[in-house]
Amino acid sequence: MITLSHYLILAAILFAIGVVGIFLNRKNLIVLLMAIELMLLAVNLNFVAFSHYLNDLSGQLFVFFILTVAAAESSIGLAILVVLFRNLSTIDVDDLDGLKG
Amino acid sequence: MKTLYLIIPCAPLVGAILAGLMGRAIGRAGAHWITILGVAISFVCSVLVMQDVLAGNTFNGTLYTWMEVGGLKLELGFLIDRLTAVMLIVVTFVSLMVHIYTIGYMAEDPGYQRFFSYISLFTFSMLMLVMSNNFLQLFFGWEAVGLVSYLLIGFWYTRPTAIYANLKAFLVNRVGDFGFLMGIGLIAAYAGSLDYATVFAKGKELATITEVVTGWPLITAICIGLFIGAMGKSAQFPLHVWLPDSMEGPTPISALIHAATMVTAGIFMVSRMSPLFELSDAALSFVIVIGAITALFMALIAIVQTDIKRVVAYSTLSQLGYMTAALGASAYSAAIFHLMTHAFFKAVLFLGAGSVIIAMHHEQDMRRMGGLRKYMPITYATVLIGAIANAGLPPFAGFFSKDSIIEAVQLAHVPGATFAYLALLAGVFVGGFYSFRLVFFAFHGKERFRDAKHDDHGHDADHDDHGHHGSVEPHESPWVVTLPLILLAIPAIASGWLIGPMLFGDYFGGAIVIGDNHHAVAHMKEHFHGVIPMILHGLTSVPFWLAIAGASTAWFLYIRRPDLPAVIKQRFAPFAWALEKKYGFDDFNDWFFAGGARGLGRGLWKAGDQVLIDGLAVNGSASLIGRFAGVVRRLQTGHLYQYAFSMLLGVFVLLTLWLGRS
Amino acid sequence: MNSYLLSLAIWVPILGALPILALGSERRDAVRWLSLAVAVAGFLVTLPLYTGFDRAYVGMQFVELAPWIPRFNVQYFLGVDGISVLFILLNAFVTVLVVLAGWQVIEEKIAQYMAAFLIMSGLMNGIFAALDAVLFYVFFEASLIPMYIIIGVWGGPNRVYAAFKFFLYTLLGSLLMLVSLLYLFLESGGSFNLLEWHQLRLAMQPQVIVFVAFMVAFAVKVPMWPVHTWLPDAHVEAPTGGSVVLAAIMLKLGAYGFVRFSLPILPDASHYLAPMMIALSLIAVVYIGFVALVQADMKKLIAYSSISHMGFVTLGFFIFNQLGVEGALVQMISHGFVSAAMFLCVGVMYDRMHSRQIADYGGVVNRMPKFAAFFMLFAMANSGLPATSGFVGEFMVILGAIKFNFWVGFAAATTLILGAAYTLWMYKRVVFGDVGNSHVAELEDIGAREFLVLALLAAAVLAMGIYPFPFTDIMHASVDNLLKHVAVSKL
Amino acid sequence: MLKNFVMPDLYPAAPELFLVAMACAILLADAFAGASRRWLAPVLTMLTLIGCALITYATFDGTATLTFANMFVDDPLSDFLKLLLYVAIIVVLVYGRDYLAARNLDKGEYYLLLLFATLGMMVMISAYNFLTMYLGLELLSLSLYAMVAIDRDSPRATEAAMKYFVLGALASGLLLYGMSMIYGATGTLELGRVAQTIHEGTTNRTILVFGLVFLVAGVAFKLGVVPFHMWIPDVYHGAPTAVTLLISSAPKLAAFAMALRLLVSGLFGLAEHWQSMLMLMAVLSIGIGNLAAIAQTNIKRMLGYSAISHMGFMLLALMSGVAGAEVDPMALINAYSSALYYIISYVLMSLGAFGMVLLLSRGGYEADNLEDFKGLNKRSPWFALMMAILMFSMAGIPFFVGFFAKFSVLLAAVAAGHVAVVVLAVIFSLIGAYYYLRVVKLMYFDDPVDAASIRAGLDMRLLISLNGLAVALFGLFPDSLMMLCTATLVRSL
Amino acid sequence: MDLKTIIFYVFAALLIFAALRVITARNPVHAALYLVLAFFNAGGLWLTLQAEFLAITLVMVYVGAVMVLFLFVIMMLDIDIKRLRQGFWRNMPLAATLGVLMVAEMALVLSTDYFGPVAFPGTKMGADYSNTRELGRLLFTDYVYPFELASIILLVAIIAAVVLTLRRRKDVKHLDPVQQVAVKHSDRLRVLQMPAEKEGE
Repeated sequence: MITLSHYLILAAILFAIGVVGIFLNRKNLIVLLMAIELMLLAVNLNFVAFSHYLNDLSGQLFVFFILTVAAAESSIGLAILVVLFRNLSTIDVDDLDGLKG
Repeated sequence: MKTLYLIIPCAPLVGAILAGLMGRAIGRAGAHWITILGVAISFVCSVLVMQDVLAGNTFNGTLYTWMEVGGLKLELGFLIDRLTAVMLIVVTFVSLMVHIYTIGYMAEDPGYQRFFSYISLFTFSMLMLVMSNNFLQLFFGWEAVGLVSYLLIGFWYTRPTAIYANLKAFLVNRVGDFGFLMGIGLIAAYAGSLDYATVFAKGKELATITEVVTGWPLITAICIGLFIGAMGKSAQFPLHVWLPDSMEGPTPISALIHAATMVTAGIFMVSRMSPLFELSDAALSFVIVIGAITALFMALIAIVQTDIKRVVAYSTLSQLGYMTAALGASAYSAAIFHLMTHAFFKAVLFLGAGSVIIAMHHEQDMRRMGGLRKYMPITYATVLIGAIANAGLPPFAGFFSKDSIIEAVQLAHVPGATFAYLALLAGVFVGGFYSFRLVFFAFHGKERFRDAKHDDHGHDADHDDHGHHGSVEPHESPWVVTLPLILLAIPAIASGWLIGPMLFGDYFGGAIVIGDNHHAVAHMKEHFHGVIPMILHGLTSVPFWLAIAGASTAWFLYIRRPDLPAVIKQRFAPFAWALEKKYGFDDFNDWFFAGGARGLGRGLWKAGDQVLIDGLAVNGSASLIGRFAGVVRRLQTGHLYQYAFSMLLGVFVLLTLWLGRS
Repeated sequence: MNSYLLSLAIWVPILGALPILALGSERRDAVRWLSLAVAVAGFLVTLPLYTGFDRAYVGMQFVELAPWIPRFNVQYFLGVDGISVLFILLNAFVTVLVVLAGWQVIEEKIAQYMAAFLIMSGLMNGIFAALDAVLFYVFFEASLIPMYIIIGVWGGPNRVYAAFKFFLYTLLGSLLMLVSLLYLFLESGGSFNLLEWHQLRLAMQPQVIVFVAFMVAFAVKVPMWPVHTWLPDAHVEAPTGGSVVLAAIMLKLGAYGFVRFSLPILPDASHYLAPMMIALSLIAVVYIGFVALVQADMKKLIAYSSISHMGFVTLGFFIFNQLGVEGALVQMISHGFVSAAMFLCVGVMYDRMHSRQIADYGGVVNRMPKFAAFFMLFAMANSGLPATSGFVGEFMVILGAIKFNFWVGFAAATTLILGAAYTLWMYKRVVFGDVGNSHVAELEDIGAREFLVLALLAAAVLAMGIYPFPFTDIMHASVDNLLKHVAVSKL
Repeated sequence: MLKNFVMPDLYPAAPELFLVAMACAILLADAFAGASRRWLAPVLTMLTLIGCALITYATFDGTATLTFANMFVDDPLSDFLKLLLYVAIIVVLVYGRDYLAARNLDKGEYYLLLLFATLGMMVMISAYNFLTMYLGLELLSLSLYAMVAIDRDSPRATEAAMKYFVLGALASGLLLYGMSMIYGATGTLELGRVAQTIHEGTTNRTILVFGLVFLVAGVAFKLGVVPFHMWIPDVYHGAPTAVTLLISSAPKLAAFAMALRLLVSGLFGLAEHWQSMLMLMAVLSIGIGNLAAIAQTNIKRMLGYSAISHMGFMLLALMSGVAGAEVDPMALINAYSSALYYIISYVLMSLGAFGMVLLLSRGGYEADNLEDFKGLNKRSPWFALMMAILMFSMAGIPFFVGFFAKFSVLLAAVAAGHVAVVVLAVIFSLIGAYYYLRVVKLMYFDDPVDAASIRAGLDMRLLISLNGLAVALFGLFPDSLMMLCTATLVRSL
Repeated sequence: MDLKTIIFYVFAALLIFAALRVITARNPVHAALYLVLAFFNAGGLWLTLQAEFLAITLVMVYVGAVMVLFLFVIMMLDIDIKRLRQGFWRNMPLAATLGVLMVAEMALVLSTDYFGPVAFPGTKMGADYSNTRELGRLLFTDYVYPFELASIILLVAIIAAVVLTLRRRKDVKHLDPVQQVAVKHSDRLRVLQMPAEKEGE
């Protein structure tokens, strides 16, 4: 039988994959943005599962807004990425070390 | 009467201030007139006070309250009794003579006004010291005379030796003061007062107390502390080292400060404290031994000295040793008596030596003198008087006082008295020897100044240039120099005749207290029948013959066989070497105390302050923090994944910690 | 009861500094005269504190009380007793001297220079007058700022290091003190009133902890061994005026803190830790005395001598008798005069030769006799000669120490020898002797302004040495009260 | 269909509505105004902010009002913070103008983004629901990401924007995860009801704490405390200084509101947990922030690290709310008002400090190296004095506002019994004093390398002087502001 | 094991696989496509949770718009794939360890009694219940405030994207009539003062 925990653990795994993706990846900024999408997906899954479990729609509405924001966020992220690429001619995460110390 | 007392110290003070601060305005003559006037007023007042005291009046009163703290009332005030009166006379008289003498001696010195200011200031300080009725003021005067002595030894401040000597004098005196202050501190702590009368009244009580922390008998500790002060000021072994060097100062102050007055402050002080010293045999024993050592061993050094002033200086040390020994024998009156006679005859000797020095264009080495007798008859005569008195031959002043001391020491029973007696006896022989050695060496014999080269005068006489460079012929000094010599020579002969009233006539009355078990003076009194019998008796006593022997030896070696001293010196080379090295005290002090202190200071500074505290603790922690900062800074690698990792690690740690808790 | 004298003493110099800053450094003469006017005004307003002081009254006088930060019950609470009143006068007096001393010497940014000193003077008056812990602390720390600037801007070649060392060293101590103040605030049920704190009952352990925290703060400021090493550096690098204020007033803040805070609030801890304090004080006296002996830099030597003299102050406080405590207070005042004078003397020479090395001098007396005379007086005062102010405090503390414990007094009295040794040895090498070199040969004796400054100090030094009664009389009641208070356990 | 629908009360949200309306107007105006009317956008922005301030002030009634289905709260705290926010933004506008103009960055979009960021902060300040909090946060963050990158030809700025963006997104992911957990555990998104549910004790605390950890991480990121601080130095350093000025000031107010709303209004039942988390982060922040700042050569970066340590200090107060088991309301208020006071004074100082950097920079020349401050006293004694005041204040030296901020925070922490932590904090702030002093050292002790005179508009000169003097005056008379903070919190909590 | 369970596990397995591939794929295009797959699976899972509208939105909006945007950007940028491969796995051990640990911890919490064996309450909705309609109703009543905020966020995104990426190409020589008209004579002619050359000596 599938319980809430199943969903939550699935979401947790997904979340962890997203998070790990961010610092695993040393090369490709776009994949970083995708990892963020994965994280948000995990959160959404949580909310939907809870919403269903609690029989309360506010969770689903939250997801609705998260989706909206995530879209806006990725558009800005990609815009910054484009600008960055124009400046540095690379999207290698390793090359992003002009600021440090 | 109180006004009179006030005038005594203040007159010289006013003179000193005027001469010092307005020296340029009042000019050279103005400076000496003002100061001489001041001292003369003091002298006259002192005579008046003496009369008053002889009439049986004493005074003990407060001038003003210096401070009052914690039940301890510190005041400035005067105690005028017979002891004070004697000191007043001696100090003001010698000072007056020296003031006059200085006119001649310092005639061409650019620091003329300054010099007068100093000696007047000294007179003031010394008077405050002797008139004090409490330990605080005593200490004031004590240090003030030290200060002036410091200033005067270094009067010719461009001479390296002079400024070395004055620093040495001050520091050695400070060592003595250290002990002195300990004594005063113990008195303040246990007697709760610094007033003489109060403290003396509590004397018996103090004698029963044991110092809490150290476990010492209190009274002994106090007395030894005070006596250490006296050792510094009165140049007792081993704190004597400063006095010979103090001869770097101009001769008048050698006479005034380093012979007649300041150095006797210690003798005066111990006499003043007789009510306390009498309560401690241990302290008296200490005093007598120190005195005896000084008397003999300093006299020995005098026989190898060639500098005329240094001979006199070592002789002073030796005489001070006699006085100290007398103190140890409870013969305070004898000590004061000797102090007085010594002040006169030693002043004569110093001033006479000064007169010679003027005549020799500031040449002090006796090996370049000789045969001065016919050129400087007055000086010769007075110096001879001084020398005889110094050797202790009757009927000159020195005989009476010195003989009394020797007898008193013989009669004393404190531990060490026997040693002291023998040492003093030996000292008499040596005293006779060096006194006449001086006379013969300088005034008789070959006129060695004629072969002496005067080439080193150019730089030696920067400040006391007499303008007689061409002339080699010595000549008698001007009247301002000879007059004081003559005036001082009179008491150098005659003051001894006062022995009757002063020593045995109960002159000091209550000013000096002698314990019941110390009978020396009382014994002597029984045998005393007047001055003439004493002289006659003296002719048969051991000291007299020893002195004669000493004088004859001097005659033999320096007049009869002038070649012998060199031979003897060669024969007893180690002994002579030790004497010439002054037993090595100076070298030891320079090496151990001066060098040791600097070494210790450098070590503490470098190792403690610079390496340990600053290097390790302060800069060390600073650089440690800097290094940490570098490490922390490197954590910020600039890589996104590392930043994300840090956040994640944060979440992970928080999760782990707090899930474990809930 | 309400008087504005203390407020005036604090704010006249501080507010007076603002127009000086506004004038700017271009108009030098205007700046100088205005600064002098402000400093003199600041001194004049403190005089009624002395004349109007009621010697018989043990409590605080000239009290001013107004809410300042009601949120934390912090009050603008000023007042002086016999212990603190003299320091305000001393501070105002020294400020006048400093303004005079910087008259011509300071050429760069003179407005800022003068303003910094005036502001500092006001702040330090605040420290001595504050009866509210926060007010005290605020003044205590704020006074670091002008001194930091003074050392750093007008200082010597190594000024940056010295300024930082000075600031951070002292800040370290005061921050720990701040924590203790907060603790006491809570313990006292929400009050920063010092007088209420004096009545506060505390157990032994907190007392000891708070004592140690206070001690770090005050010991740094005093400075006590081993947290003294900032002082020689600060002194050497600071301009003359800075050294003067530092030695004359700033060092007193720490010692004052001990009497105002540690002793009355924490009597049991004070007694318990007294052996340690005494030991540290004696180390300061002896150890530092030896260290001073080998200094080649005059200012450093005097700085070390200051540490040594301040050792007497802390020693006096922790032997708990009237002689000791009053002696320490007198020593503080006297040291204010003497060290100020010593640093001014070095300053006089430095202005002419631009060297502080003893070896660069020699035979100064030949060219500067008047100066040499003053210098001699101050050197003697520094080595504690009777009839100078330097003697009074030392004498009292030594007597008190002997009363307390013979060996303590014995160790303390070594300063008689050491103090004379390092001071006079320096004097000998600098002033006496033949003209040392061509630079010395070109020296000119002190001018009228320098003469005035030194003469004022000389008068103070002598007056205090010859007749200290007025100085001690004013503090009796308060010290007596303090000692009675300290004798009662709060456990 | 829409039965039971009641029109929400728009009155409490009047400033927000006004701002949105004006933003749209500016958007249109800017689009059609053309290049010659560049002044239009900044002036309108300024007017908007002033209008917001007036509205906020006018609608202030001292009580808490909920609206928009309890998603929006209007209480004294929100009004107070908003007013401060407007002031901060106005200052940002004035300080940044010359700088942006010199770099051709003063496009209309900049002002729009600034306004939307302001709106985001206002939303956060007034949020009473996880959802609105999140939306406000995103509105702020997205605007800031864009503003950091607005100098799009600068590699440093875009790098900073990218880092900010990725880490910010990661942080909001964490925050959201935490929110989802709390939502799952309590069944509601509304803060008041969350608090109530927790208080009733029917929920599983493990899950709550689990969610709390993520939530705290999200808040900590926004405040910039260790170990969620890594973005701060890089973003402060890389962003155009005018934007750094913004990031370092106003958002701290919003972040404080966020922390207060989420942790105190919502999750007070978990105080024992989040307080100790905050303590850990506070100590780390104070330590690492101060240590790393020592080693900096760039003043923006240095101030970034200093911001980390300051936020650590603020957390010290925030974590000191409860003394022991029994809750003393006055101790709570003390602690939170200290935190609020600290934030306000920090914002004031930070505005001034970055304002000085802006003041010194010219076209084509960023005065962001510490060396650029050399000899400022010779170039301009007045501004050197202002900067010195700011630096001493940041170091926590009296008589400046920074001291009293530290004072009240330490007092709160000691009152809560965290003496050891306080001692640690104090020692690190000693280390911190070093680098502030170094700035003063450069200004006063060193000779200038750059003799150019300081050129800036009169408004900027006046405002920056006012800023410095405010730091001094609030130090001399700290009570009014403290009382205001306390009174605000008393009426809002 | 009923159908729902099987569906869950299938979707879950695919979701995790896709997610892993997103972060491990070396080619960003592949990663993007795997992300699409992940979103599809998530949408499927949401359907099982009776969130039809969200599931549809996810697929349509997200996959349809956002992922296309991603792909568009990837294609637009001239990325050197070879370089991207270097040192790719360096963080792997640490990442894997931490990731596994985190998952373990989270799973430990999330599988406690509270959420664990208890089945879904299994809400039974009426036949006329529409998830979409309910959401819509709430969105425009209770959630009108967030809704407006969301719109502003989108506006910000537009402005940001424009301000960051819109460029007037500089290599195109085009004339701006406004500038031409506004020109002043001082812009056209600049008089230079030249120092007179010295005569040869």
